[in-house]
Amino acid sequence: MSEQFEPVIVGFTCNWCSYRAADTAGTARVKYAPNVRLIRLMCSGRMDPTFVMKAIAGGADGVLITGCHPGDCHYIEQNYKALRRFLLLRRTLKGLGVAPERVKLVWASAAEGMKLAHEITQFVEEVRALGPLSWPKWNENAIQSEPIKEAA
Amino acid sequence: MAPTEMLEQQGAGLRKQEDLTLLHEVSIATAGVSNLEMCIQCGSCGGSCPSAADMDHTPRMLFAMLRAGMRDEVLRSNTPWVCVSCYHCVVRCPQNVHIPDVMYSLKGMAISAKLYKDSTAPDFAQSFVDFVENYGRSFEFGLATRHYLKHYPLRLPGMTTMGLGMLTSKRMSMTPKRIKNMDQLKTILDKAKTLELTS
Amino acid sequence: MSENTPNKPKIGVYVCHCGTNISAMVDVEGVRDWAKKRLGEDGVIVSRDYKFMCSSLGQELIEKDIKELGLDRVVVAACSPHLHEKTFRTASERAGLNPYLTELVSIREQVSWVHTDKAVATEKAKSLVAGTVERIIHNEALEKLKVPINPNTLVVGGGIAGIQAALEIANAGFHVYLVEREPSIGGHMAQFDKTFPTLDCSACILTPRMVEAGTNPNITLLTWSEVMSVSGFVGCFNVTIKKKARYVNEELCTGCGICVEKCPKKVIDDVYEAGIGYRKVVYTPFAQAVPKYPVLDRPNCTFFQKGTCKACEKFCPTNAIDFAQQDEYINVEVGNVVLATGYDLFDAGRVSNYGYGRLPNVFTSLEFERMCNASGPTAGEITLRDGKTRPKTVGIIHCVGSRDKNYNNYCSTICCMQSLKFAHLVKERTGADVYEFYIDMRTAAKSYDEFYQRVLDEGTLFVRGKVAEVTDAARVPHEKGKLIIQVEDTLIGKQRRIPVDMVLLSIGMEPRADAKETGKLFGIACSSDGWFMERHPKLDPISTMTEGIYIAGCATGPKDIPGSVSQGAAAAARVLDKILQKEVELEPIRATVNEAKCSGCRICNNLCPFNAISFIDDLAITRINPALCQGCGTCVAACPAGAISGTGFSNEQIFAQIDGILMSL
Amino acid sequence: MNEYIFYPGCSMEGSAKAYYDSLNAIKTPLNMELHEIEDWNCCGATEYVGINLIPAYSLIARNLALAAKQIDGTNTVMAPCSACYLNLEKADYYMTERPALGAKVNEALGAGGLHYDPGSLKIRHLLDVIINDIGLDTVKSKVTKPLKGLRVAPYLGCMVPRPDYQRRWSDFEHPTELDDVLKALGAEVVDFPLKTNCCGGHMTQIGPETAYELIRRLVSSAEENKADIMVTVCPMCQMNLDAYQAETNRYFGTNFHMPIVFFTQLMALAFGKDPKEAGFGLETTSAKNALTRIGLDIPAVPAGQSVKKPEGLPMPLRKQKRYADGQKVSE
Repeated sequence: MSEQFEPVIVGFTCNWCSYRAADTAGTARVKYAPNVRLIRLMCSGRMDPTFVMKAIAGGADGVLITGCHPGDCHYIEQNYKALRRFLLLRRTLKGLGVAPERVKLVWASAAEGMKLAHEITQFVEEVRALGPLSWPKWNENAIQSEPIKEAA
Repeated sequence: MAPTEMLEQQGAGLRKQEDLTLLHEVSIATAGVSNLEMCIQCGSCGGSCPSAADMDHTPRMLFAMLRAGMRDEVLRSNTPWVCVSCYHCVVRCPQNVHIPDVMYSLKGMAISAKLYKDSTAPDFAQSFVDFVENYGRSFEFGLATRHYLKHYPLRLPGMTTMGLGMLTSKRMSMTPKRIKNMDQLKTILDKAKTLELTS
Repeated sequence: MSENTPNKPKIGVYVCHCGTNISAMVDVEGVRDWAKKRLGEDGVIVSRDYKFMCSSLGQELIEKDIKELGLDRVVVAACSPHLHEKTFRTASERAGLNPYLTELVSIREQVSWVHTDKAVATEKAKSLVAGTVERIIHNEALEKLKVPINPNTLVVGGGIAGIQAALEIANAGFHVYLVEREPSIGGHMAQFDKTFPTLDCSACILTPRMVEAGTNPNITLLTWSEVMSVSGFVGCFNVTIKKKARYVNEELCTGCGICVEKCPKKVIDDVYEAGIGYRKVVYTPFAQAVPKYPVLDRPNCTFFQKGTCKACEKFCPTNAIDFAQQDEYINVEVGNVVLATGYDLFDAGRVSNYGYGRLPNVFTSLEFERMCNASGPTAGEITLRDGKTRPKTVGIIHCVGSRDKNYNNYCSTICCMQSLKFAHLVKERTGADVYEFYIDMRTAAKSYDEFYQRVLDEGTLFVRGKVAEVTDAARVPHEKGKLIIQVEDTLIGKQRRIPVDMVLLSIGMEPRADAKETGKLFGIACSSDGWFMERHPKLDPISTMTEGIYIAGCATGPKDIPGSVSQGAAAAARVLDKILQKEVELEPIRATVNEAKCSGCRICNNLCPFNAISFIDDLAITRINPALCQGCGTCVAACPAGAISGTGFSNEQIFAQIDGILMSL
Repeated sequence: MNEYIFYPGCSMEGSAKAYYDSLNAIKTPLNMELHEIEDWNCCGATEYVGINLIPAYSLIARNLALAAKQIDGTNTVMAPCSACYLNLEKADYYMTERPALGAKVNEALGAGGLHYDPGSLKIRHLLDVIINDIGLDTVKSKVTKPLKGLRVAPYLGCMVPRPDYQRRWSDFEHPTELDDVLKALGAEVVDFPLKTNCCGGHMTQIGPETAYELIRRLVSSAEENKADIMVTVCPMCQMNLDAYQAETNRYFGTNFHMPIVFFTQLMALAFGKDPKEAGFGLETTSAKNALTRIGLDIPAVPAGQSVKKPEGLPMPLRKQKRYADGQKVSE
């Protein structure tokens, strides 16, 4: 196919750092890839792995999880819990035959609009390189059902 | 003098756009992560340097000149050659700039651009390298004599006492040692010479 | 999705042009029509666009629809919720709709301002709208939580910031518990001699405030005390304070000072005298100490070591010495807390090339403050370490431990002015030649630069360059017996070696060694540098992420005295505002446990940094205290039984939003 | 038994013969076993890097690659020469810090059928292993002839304590490790302010005047501190201070006679080895006078500072915290 593949990516932000980083990027008119749609949570600690499964099963090619820098969490230390879950999640995905690189964790402070924009664009390229992820549409036993194995 | 020429004289990278990339160029050519871009011109390097007195520019000034893209002036400077690699500047630099490694890069650039003032240092380095590339080991006696003959012939008499002492006390051997697998080392170095840091 | 909800919702979608800010990159009309058409079956009964939704006319548009079309959900596609969420929620409220049934979609910051292809941008705008529409179907009407406020306040730290906060609150007629770790309030300011740039005597301006704090009936002064535990939440904190044994009975003690006088043992005072002076084992740190009662330093006391001496007891006219005294634990109930725990000083010994600790005549700024102070170990005489010789040349080094990746990255902000002050004092009192070694001169505050001018005028010799080393190794005869400051004078590009008699290190400020623990204790965070973190660095520098906990002074970052005082006052104002409201409204974004579903697995129990989660043993279930919960949602995500739900961010809401975002347009 | 992969370096067989001999003399008492790197090559000193970067690092890395082949029990490479130690250490560190460099170097090594994974070896200096592996107690226990009354100036030079990317030393500027070893030998260690200053490095070859001044600073400071002898851990330092001392005297019209020997030589003496075995007699500036002190039971020369209580203001407690996290605090 001639035209390049445009991945669909669902992003999660915390209310305090990374969502504000997106605001900062906007105010500064920093341009980045339009493939990511952000969902605001209060904290990256709210990040429930099933959100990711749901997004992937719902047709997303990648998921971006963002939060405050370690030590800067507005709920003191909940982003560490996000980190733990993220690592666990990547293993689970591997087990399901999904390239763990399809899920990325990015720390961005409210001031780091530039950084967030850069990370988003970069992640889009990474996922573009991985190609489309076509999973059976979401149903109760989607997890059990044999997933499409990916090359590499 | 035409204003443009005056501008030329004053230099400061106003001439060529490309010169404004000089700092980055040097940073990339340096072994580790140089942090050269981070210099805040505090002078802790120039203050620490044991041989600063003999430098035509302090390291700090050199970095400012790199920023200004003054390529020729920087590569002509004797500063990198006078650096004694004492690493005082590195550990005192508030921005962790890898100063001696930057100096090494500048030497390399100066040699390939043939822009050094005095050939003593480059020659010494070159003869050292020659021995290493032919024997795999450095050869103090050969090095010293060869170097002194070329650059300080008048000093040799004074030196001989010491030199002889060294020889009689077996602290210097007349003949160089050669490593066994010289061919391997040669191939490695030949390959290495075709490579350079680009990112 | 719609079948999930009993009666189909009536949703209004409003798309804002924001002048041309949005419409230039997003086909606003297109989004409007699409929303009605594509999302109609999900309940979108009306969708409109308007030039400026946030204008009063725009708001009235929404209010009108709510009243006339009976909308029960409102989605506004405009700018970031952090800007106008409140605006539109209040508008809905005016029209009788619960504010939490109105949501904002950011199609400006996240779409029009950051993308360059109108078609793509419009598509993204649509899916964001879709996501929020699907989400809002599951939104519930929420009520703000109301908590009564206990009018008492806890102020931690008796430095100038804490004193200021305590006085403002007390003078307004409310009670304050002022807790100080040291035997006396006063903090660092009590150690200084003069204050820049006015050069008025530090003690002269501070002690009246200390006395006020000590005598104000609304202030309970708890010195030689530390906060041990904090429970509860805004409006009703329960705090346990440890009152360390003074071994002096405060009822009986008159502060006559005979015990101090008679105590036979002297030890180095490395707190108040910064290690260059001595104090007795029974002591009041300084003459104007508040309170006046002395403290007995148990580890150094001969009686506690050998069981003999008791000189203090023998001579005390009122039998106030009490060797049997025990630590005392006090419980207090307060509604708000002000943390003004101050700062520590950088350990100059870490910069070994400056020789502090090895070269006798290298001093730290605090040592010098004490030396200058008339009540200090040299009675205000500026001398070398021998305590006699006057220096003829003095070098002052800026940025020691600051602006340096090897130590602290940040600028300590006060060191430039402090160094200039030192230069002036040295000149004034010894006539010595003074060198200032600086990287950048930072005198950016009212009448600070004027002071710099004055010091220039006094003939201080300025050298721009970060000092490389201070050494006693002479190279030439005239360096013998001197300290040599080796530096590149960056303004002439040459290395200089400047022999001096005395070196002053202007050491930077550091967060308290125990700042992190203190933060944990009160449920607030520290920045990566270790300073207490503000709710918002610019717009809310006084409050923290924990309701009812305020921060002031150097605990939030390096500051000068005016800065600390203003913050103390500001914190007090915030507290009074809370107190006068009598009750506080909290965002209703909270986690709640569905006790029927809770399996009592306790997985969530230790996830909460705000201690909002507690396990009810006899019911074998977990409960969450809504007033303590800050709504981060970590426990919600963790609950394997799905028993915990987070209002405002429930699984249903997020799932729906994901579906919406991924739906085919 | 403390085993090490051993990188001697060129000068050990030449100008630093005394270092080699004395090391051999003490390794048995200290229970050290050294496995020399098979067919090792020169580390390039400070010269090669200035000519051509990638070849320079490939030259060093060849040694690392060869050493890695010899990993068996220990993965610690021990180098007695400061410059060698630093070059090996830096190559290993930079190949990690700058993956681009690592890749190029391995590309070159590949041509010779070699490969090195940065980080797979620990590169340490002789003094480091003596202090931290063997330990001062062992050293003390082997002393049969304490160096009583010998005033020694401990001179480390530059390349051991700096840049010290792996944070192995107590301080960049005034590390105490060498002092501790010498004290363990019973010597009287002078507080030598220039203990980590520069000996002139290659300037003796390319700019002697610069070097002579640096040598003068060191020797005169040692003399002012009433040292009988200077002790070093680096062949280059020893060479410059010893062999060029006469030149320096001639240049400044001074009359220094400051013997400079390797710390291992004094260790060997203290362990009861005879001076020849300890590599004495090879130095250009004779250590004869200094040696006469050893063994003679004369009372220690009173040190510069008196012991009686200091009057005036107390000195600050000397903390030697060097790292932000405050770990590794030496008394």
